[in-house]
Amino acid sequence: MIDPALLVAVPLAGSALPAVASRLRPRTGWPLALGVLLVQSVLAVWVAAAALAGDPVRTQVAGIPAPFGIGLLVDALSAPFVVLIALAALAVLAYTRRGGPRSGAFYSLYLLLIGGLTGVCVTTDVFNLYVFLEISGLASYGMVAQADRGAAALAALKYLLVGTVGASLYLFGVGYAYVATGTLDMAALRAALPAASDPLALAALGLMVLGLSVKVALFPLHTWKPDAYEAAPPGVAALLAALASTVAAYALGRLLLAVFPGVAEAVVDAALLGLAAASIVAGSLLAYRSESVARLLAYSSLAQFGIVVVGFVVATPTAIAGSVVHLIGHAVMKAGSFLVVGLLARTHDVRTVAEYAGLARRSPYVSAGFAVLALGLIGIPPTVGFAGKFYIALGAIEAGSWTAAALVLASTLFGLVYLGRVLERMYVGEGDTHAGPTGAASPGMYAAVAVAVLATLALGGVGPLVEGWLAPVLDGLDAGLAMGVVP
Amino acid sequence: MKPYHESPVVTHTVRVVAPFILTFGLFTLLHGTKSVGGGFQGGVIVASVAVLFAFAFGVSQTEATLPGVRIVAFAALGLLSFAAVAGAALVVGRPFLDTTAFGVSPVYPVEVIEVAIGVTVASVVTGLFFELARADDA
Amino acid sequence: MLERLPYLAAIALVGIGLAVLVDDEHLVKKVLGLNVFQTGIFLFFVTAAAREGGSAPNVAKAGPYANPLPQVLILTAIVVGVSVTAVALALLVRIHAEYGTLREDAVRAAIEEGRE
Amino acid sequence: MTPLVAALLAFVVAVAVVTALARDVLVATVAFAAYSLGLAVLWVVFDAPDVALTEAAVGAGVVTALFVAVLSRTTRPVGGRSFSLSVSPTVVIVVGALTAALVATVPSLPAVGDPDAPAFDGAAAYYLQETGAYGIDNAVTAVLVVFRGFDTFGEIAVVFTAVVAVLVVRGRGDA
Repeated sequence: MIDPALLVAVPLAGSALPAVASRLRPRTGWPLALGVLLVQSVLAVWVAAAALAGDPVRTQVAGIPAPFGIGLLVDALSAPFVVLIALAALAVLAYTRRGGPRSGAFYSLYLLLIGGLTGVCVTTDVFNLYVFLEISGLASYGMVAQADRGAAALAALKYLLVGTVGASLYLFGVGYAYVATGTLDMAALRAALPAASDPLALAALGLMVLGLSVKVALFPLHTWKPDAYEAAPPGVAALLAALASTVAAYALGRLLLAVFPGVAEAVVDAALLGLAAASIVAGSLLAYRSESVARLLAYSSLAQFGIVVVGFVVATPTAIAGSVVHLIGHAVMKAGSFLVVGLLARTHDVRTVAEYAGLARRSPYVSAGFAVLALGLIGIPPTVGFAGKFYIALGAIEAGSWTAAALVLASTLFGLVYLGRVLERMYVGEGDTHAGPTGAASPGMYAAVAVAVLATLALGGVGPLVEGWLAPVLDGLDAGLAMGVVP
Repeated sequence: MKPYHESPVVTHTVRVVAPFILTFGLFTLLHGTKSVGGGFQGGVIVASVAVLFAFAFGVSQTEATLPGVRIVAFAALGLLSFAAVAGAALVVGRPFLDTTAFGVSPVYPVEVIEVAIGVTVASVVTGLFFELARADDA
Repeated sequence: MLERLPYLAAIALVGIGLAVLVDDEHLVKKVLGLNVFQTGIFLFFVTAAAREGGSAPNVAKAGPYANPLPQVLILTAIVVGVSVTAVALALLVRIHAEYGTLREDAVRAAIEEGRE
Repeated sequence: MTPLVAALLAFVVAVAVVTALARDVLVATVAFAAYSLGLAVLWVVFDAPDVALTEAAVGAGVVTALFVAVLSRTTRPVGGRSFSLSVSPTVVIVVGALTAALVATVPSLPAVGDPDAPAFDGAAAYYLQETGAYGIDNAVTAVLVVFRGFDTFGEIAVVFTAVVAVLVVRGRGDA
């Protein structure tokens, strides 16, 4: 079997190539990044397929036994994210060939981001997770600042300051977890934490969740997000919208499910549900009040990640499957939406909700694509956006958690209002219908949007599949807890 | 920025002290398995020599002898060397980064990795300093 | 409480750093605040590694030793910290080149002015 | 708790306060350099010489040099008082709440230097026991490269990310 370390090592080592090669020969960055990402994607799909078909794929780096060494694990929970990262990276790369920045150093950052995010998904060591969180963070700060506008530098600095505080709070939590138990391995922590001193276990949980909530951008820890996504080049905004918060939310879910059950569950659940509710309400409100479509989409993420957290709090197998589906689906839909925003800014020079008026007539196909993505974000069947929310709501009802179910329903109504406002402008608004295109887009840009739209529809039926994959993993985690042993 | 004036006291001091710091840095870099030190510590100390020269002789003059292409290439070289040692274990069927995979004492691959770390750290720290200190028009 | 004084100092540094980061209008001060904030966390780890009557973890010498693991983690975190600081400073240089100031309020005002 | 440690802690916190309150950023930077040196001495006292060497070279050396390099080409604020004591009430409440919550955990932490603390079992005991088998004396190096080498590989990637990101930010991605 392939060593999962390669999924991380290939893009990280490969990142050395574009920055150097482009200095020797211009414009070699993009093809080199493509080559590295193709290799990584093949490995990712291969390992993920093996993990989903049979047993989880695991390794101990350098052969140091668990729980002393660093373990890597591709199971049904991490496999979908490993594949998502690889494929989203390829799709957005197709877009950036014409639509994005072209310097070699930029493509080095691109590969470092992908390597870092993959590392967060596969590691089972809480400190190792911090290192990869910082690689992906640092790469994203640089990529946001790539945009020419001066505001991009300030947005990137804000992203850096807030993001580093988030990562450092997480590190502080790792410190508490280590002091309380003497281990950094997730499975060993799960066995040791409930027996540890309560204040220490609670501090570890609180700080790690707080730090990751900053990275996920739950309200009121979201302030970096709208500025960064609005200021970033469109390809970068799409890539970050697809992956950055998604992977942080995966890490949050992994910790809540695989490390912290048994630590003050009632208090933690209430706090997380409150955070999720605040994100759903405030995110929707801020989205409704946004003039810029990019900001609207960024604020919409607050609400969408609030729903994902609801699923992790409910934590029945159905709800967890719903959260995973919604994370993947949201990544596809939100990335696609940002690609459309970038494409329309290029072809029609439009950026605000007002400027989108009448676009359906001027650019019918792209508008139709955006409509599908927006309906998905609202949660209309048969899109993947519906599938995720449906499973979370179903899980909430099964668990008898009516608050959680009501939150999911409310988020759909809110989405209808703030995204419906954009769609209404595009389809019935009176715009400057005579204005012709102001620029051209490349086939790669259209192709990337088309892939996102098709995936939004095609993934709509994926719910039962994911639930089936996850069942053995969740059983294994529960069995491990019941026996107090390392699964 | 004000035009830079060299001070003979400073430049002479740097000339005398630099070889010692460089030696200390390399010693620290190579001696990490036996005592305090390692790639990071040694790499930073080696880089501090370049920073010292920049403070003494001016940034642009010092940088002229250290072009940016080479700095990034050296940084990449260290990263790739580390990856090569780590990946070589896979070739002989052992886990990634297994230092016992090569039929020799693990000290040797560890030393290679330390040097790789040192090369990357020294070149990156030097590069960062010049990149931040250089005037925009350069 | 007194025998745990280093932990209290670590928490104080975290608080001081965070306050500067959030409150100070000068962007350079914000980056300095970030560094103080992070080193406070480092102090927490290194304190946890200390051992009564212990020595540096060199196994050629006699034990007992301080805990090498938190020390290694902080070695890594220091390097991560300097990397983040360098990128932050590069952003400051660009902000200054663009707006001629490093005060956050002044930069925001300049951006607003540019929009109108 | 030796008087030396207490004095060093007092020094470090005091210089951090100076860094926080100084309005002149050059003063704040110099105070920060002193702060890093104080920490480096503290690391030596806590038997962490590798961390101390890195702190002295990185914190007091490189980071200070980078700040000075940036300050030398940007402006410093002029006029007004040397120190600012005004802090917004929101910041006081938020930071105060976090700090108070953390202080509340301190009595539960193991006493400093307690050899029975959980941290001395588990991974650390394994590392100290196995280090010699790799022909390495310095356990810090063994953990860094052998036992947790994947962290270090990631760390080198972080360092490389920093230089590439700085090139991108400075608009010299191809130059």
